[in-house]
Amino acid sequence: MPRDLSVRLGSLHLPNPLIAASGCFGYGLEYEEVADLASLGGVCVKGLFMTEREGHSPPRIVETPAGMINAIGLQGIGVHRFVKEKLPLLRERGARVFVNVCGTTIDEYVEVTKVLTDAGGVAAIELNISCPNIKEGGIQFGCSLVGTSAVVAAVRKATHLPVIPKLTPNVTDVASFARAAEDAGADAVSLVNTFLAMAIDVETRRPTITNVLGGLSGPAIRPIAVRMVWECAREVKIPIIGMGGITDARDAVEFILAGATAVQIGTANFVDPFVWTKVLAGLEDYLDRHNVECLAELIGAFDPTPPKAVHA
Amino acid sequence: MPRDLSVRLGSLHLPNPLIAASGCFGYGLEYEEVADLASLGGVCVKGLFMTEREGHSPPRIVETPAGMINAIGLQGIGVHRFVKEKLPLLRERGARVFVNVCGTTIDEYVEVTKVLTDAGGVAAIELNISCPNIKEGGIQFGCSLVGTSAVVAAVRKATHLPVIPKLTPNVTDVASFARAAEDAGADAVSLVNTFLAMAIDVETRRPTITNVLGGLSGPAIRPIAVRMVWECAREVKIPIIGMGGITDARDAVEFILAGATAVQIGTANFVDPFVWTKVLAGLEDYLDRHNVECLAELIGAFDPTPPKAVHA
Amino acid sequence: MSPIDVDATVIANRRLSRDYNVLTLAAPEVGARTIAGQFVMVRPAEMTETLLRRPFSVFEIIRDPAGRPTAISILNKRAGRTTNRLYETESGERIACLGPLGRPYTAVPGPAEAWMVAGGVGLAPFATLAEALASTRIPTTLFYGARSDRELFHLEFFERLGVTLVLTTEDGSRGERGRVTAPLDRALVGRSPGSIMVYACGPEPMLAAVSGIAARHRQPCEVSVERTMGCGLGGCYSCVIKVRHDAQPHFVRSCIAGPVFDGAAIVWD
Amino acid sequence: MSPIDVDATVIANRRLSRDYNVLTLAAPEVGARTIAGQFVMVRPAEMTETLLRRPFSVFEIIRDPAGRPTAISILNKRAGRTTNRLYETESGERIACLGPLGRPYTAVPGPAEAWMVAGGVGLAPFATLAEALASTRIPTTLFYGARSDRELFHLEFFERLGVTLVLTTEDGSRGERGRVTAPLDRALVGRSPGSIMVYACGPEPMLAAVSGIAARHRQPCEVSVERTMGCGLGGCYSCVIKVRHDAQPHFVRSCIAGPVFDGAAIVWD
Ligand SMILES: Cc1cc2nc3c(=O)[nH]c(=O)nc-3n(C[C@H](O)[C@H](O)[C@H](O)COP(=O)(O)OP(=O)(O)OC[C@H]3O[C@@H](n4cnc5c(N)ncnc54)[C@H](O)[C@@H]3O)c2cc1C
Ligand SMILES: Cc1cc2nc3c(=O)[nH]c(=O)nc-3n(C[C@H](O)[C@H](O)[C@H](O)COP(=O)(O)OP(=O)(O)OC[C@H]3O[C@@H](n4cnc5c(N)ncnc54)[C@H](O)[C@@H]3O)c2cc1C
Ligand SMILES: Cc1cc2nc3c(=O)[nH]c(=O)nc-3n(C[C@H](O)[C@H](O)[C@H](O)COP(=O)(O)O)c2cc1C
Ligand SMILES: Cc1cc2nc3c(=O)[nH]c(=O)nc-3n(C[C@H](O)[C@H](O)[C@H](O)COP(=O)(O)O)c2cc1C
Ligand code: FES
Ligand code: FES
Repeated sequence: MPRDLSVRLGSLHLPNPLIAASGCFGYGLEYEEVADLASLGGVCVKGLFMTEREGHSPPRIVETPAGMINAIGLQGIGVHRFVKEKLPLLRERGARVFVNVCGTTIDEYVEVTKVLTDAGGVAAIELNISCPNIKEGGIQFGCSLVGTSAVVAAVRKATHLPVIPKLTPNVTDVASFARAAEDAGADAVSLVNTFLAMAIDVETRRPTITNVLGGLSGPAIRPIAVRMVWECAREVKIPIIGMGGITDARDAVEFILAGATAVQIGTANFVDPFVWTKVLAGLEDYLDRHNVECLAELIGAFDPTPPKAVHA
Repeated sequence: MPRDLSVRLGSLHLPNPLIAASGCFGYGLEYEEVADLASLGGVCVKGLFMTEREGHSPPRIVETPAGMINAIGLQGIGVHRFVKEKLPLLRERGARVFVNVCGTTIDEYVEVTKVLTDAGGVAAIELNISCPNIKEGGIQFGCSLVGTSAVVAAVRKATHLPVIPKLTPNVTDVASFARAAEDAGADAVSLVNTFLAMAIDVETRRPTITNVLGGLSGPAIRPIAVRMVWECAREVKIPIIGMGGITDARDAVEFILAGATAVQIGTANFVDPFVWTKVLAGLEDYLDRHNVECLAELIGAFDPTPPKAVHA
Repeated sequence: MSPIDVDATVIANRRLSRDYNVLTLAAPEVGARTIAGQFVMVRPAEMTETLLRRPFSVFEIIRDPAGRPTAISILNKRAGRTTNRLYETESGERIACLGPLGRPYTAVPGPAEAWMVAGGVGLAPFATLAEALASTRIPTTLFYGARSDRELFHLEFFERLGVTLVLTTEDGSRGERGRVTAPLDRALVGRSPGSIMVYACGPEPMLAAVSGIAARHRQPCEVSVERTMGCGLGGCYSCVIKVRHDAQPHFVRSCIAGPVFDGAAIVWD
Repeated sequence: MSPIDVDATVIANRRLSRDYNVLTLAAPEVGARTIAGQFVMVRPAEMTETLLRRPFSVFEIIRDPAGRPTAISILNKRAGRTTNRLYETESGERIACLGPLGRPYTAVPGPAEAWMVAGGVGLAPFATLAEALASTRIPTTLFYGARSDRELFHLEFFERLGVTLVLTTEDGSRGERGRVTAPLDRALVGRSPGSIMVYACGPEPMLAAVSGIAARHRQPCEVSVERTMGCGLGGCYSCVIKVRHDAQPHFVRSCIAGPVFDGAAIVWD
């Protein structure tokens, strides 16, 4: 029996809930040869500022147990080159383009959003107010309720496109940030960005990456990310895009049951760039085994009733 | 050449920096047959309230990538039975006893501390203001600067024993809590307690553990824990007890370089109850290889100078 | 006796069915210390995806002609990551094996007979228990239920020890169709109270039923329970089960107070 | 050609020294697509402690008598977790192998000779490059430096292809004592500019030195750099290196713009 994997993110209709996570899929075109960009629910491109950025000096990543720390420093080509060089090709390929918008000031978030709105062909704006790897801007806004509201409200006024602030997990009460975003007019929220972390090379007593601090991602963080998605789902009505350590269909379903309408995959795409077709097949299989027609029925379907202590 | 592994935690002198983490070593005596309790730097026993507690219904743990989630719910025999049944035996064995003190009210923290102080033979009080698994008390205090100061100040007045509040990582700025603890008269701080997390059994759509939410521990959280220890070390002068995912000497050294004076091992003791002798041997070996006489020289010796991009 | 930890080499891996295999581990020291009903905490010695060890009853204690233990085996049933990995394990691989752990079955004085009741993989502790009982020469019966004929293992072993077998299968492919508790209940009818020691291991619903049956017939009953275990040594409090202590029911750690308990004392959920 | 991912069975593991081994992988499709200088991202297929893949140059493309690729090999040097594991790997194990990836060495028109400069494990890309060059029949030399005699590998292979060998060892146990850059520098003296294509692979300090030497002698030079890679496909921006683009130096992704670069364009740190 054919299963319906499609989901609605507010006004957006996605053929399936899988979105490539920002910073883990380049500008999408890098993956043309291994993935059919149109077959993904969406492609969220690397964070963009108004102008080009060089990012941090390497080494920029280090592997940790079931995860990795990165401090890329948002190297990027800037919104203008993106619109000129990448966006047309992404549209040709039939990709639903999510753009991860960065800024060092509220004005910059607004300006970048305007350029993308005027360019046309962008599906949604993901507001990166949660990057732990840059000095000014980003997480500065994401760690303050006032800052979050201000950025979201300003960008909201500047575009008709869906506005999706991306929340940081490095806060005491993430749900309050989801609430602030909803109140400021966000169409959805995405979470989690990476956890601020560090790893020391004990042989040299030096950092393992140049920036010293970086963001932890991968399966290691999944149990915290699932908890945060569940907390947000109980706090707000707008849809949630969940992410953090998703590697297979089971993980994707876990986030969806917790309340996510769509999910993003980042680190797992590094390990296996063919993850997309595998997870899609796994979702079909899950729906078959549980005899569920539409994946959307699973959104928030987690039942907190305690399990049995006995397994058999 | 003989190496000196001893460290000073304020007025406490420990033969080595390895302390069994609370809740991961029972009341210590359970491990008599596999570990020489006197050979550990210290033994921190399971969290204690004034009275006995049943804790949560099982299942209480679930494994996650490079970690585990637990919601034991602080089952325990209460401070009076501990003083009567366990403390004398622990002293006989030569263990340096750290007691993890819990409370649902500030008064309870104070009362439990008084009982332990009067009993004598306790090395230090670790204030558990960070347990994510109980409704009232605990993390309620640990997630508020005011609450943290209040508990620490009250207990400080009630005992001459070293007071070591244990900080939760589930906050935006952990260093500010270390600062609050120092200002309120803490002799040291220990961190991190577990990260609030959850895992869903997607086949049943139910929780994997009865309490739904639990605390994430193990290697998965180490990079975040190391970062937090480093942040606290730069904020306060009092010694820090670092923990979170330590499994071997390399990990222990990483925390010490980040600024920890001593370290606790929890989850790794479940995987290998003989971890203590192995880590001690590994520390000796590290000091030999790096020709360091006293382990104490390594405390905070992390050098943030960026590494080379090239490995070879 | 105090537990030890050995990186045991896998000597053999006999696959008994699509789900069951017997893994023989070169851990003689563990075998020498083990009493029937005790368990080991195991985990693959090399890099692995999983973190915690997993509990397994000691199945066989393999001995040389002189009777000295040369190895132990575990009866493994696929239930998830570690058990699947143990099913695939090749000879020569190394498995970290910590044990023996826990409270064994006890020989209660008095009873004229010993009846073992096994459900599925619950057979595991009874190979060593049957050997121990054989040496005492008290008449022994094994009530053994499985999903089907194909999952009734090791029968010759028990026959050789002179154990009377009562078999049941859920599909009726061998022995009586249905649950093992039915023939047990019938067989206890008319037996004088306290004359039969009942030992049970298997799914908890079965253990609850067996405890109830034994109580009704006023026979002593020891059951081995299965709770998710983090450490196996009393460190984590993850493995608790409700047991009546004087009047009050309390959560006790099944890894050190058990896994074997007086069936009558357990508060089944 | 677009990369593919195969769970390749390990056909052989030849240990060459305490640190080096050659792992032969049943990945003919990858071999068929590979051009000298390209790499693969590998990781053990079964449960493993490490998460990310690791980059390895394609060492040999093994062919049947008809010239059809039957397997590839990688030259592995122990540097940490994955490389240690690959050193221990047994035949029959499966290794996930994604490739070919990256920009290969290019045959620059003009040069009368091709000189390959390898430092240690930097030998890896030159087996396939030497084969490619042999078919073009242009005179080829391999400058090859290692720590000692015991770590100079595969020499007969290159001799069979008619490659001239210039060897150096740090301990002087074979060839000239010292760095491989010394004989290279001397040999280039008096050669007409643009007449020799220099290909280099090895530690970055060596690559920087070779690039400088080639530039001084006005010879074209391509180097293969080694940066920590997260994905190998341009997705993560972890592998960047500073390269001069028009005037401005920029960080470029060495996995897709490289690993082979014009040595003169790189800003060495
Ligand atoms: C004292 C004791 C003795 C045991 N003896 C044996 C034995 O001799 N042979 C044998 O095959 N098994 C035995 N078990 C059960 C065995 O420990 C579990 O099947 C095993 O832990 C599952 O691990 P896994 O990694 O394969 O599954 P996981 O991947 O960890 O989990 C997969 C599924 O298995 C379930 N599971 C987890 N722990 C247990 C558990 N303790 N019991 C049952 N299901 C569980 C999980 O809830 C999950 O649904 C024993 C358990 C205990 C407590
Ligand atoms: C394009 C390319 C081709 C390569 N070809 C080969 C080859 O043919 N044969 C071969 O043996 N190696 C090759 N390498 C190097 C190889 O990828 C690393 O040695 C490997 O990633 C180390 O992984 P590990 O898990 O063993 O070490 P880890 O446990 O990850 O780290 C241990 C140590 O190795 C260092 N390390 C991590 N990544 C690299 C790296 N990229 N280069 C050098 N050291 C590193 C770490 O900084 C750390 O100090 C190549 C690297 C690149 C970028
Ligand atoms: C190398 C790398 C680069 C990233 N760059 C960005 C970025 O530019 N903008 C952003 O919002 N998130 C970025 N992230 C965070 C991811 O989008 C995602 O939120 C996080 O990695 C958790 O998902 P995962 O565990 O599936 O990787 C990056 C993550 C990684 C690993
Ligand atoms: C099963 C379990 C029980 C715990 N119980 C307590 C406790 O009673 N009091 C406390 O302060 N911390 C408790 N902790 C937290 C640990 O002491 C430690 O802070 C945390 O596990 C991180 O260290 P680790 O990664 O080495 O386990 C518990 C942890 C686990 C896994
Ligand atoms: S398994 Fe840890 S206390 Fe029982
Ligand atoms: S390795 Fe990921 S971009 Fe180069």
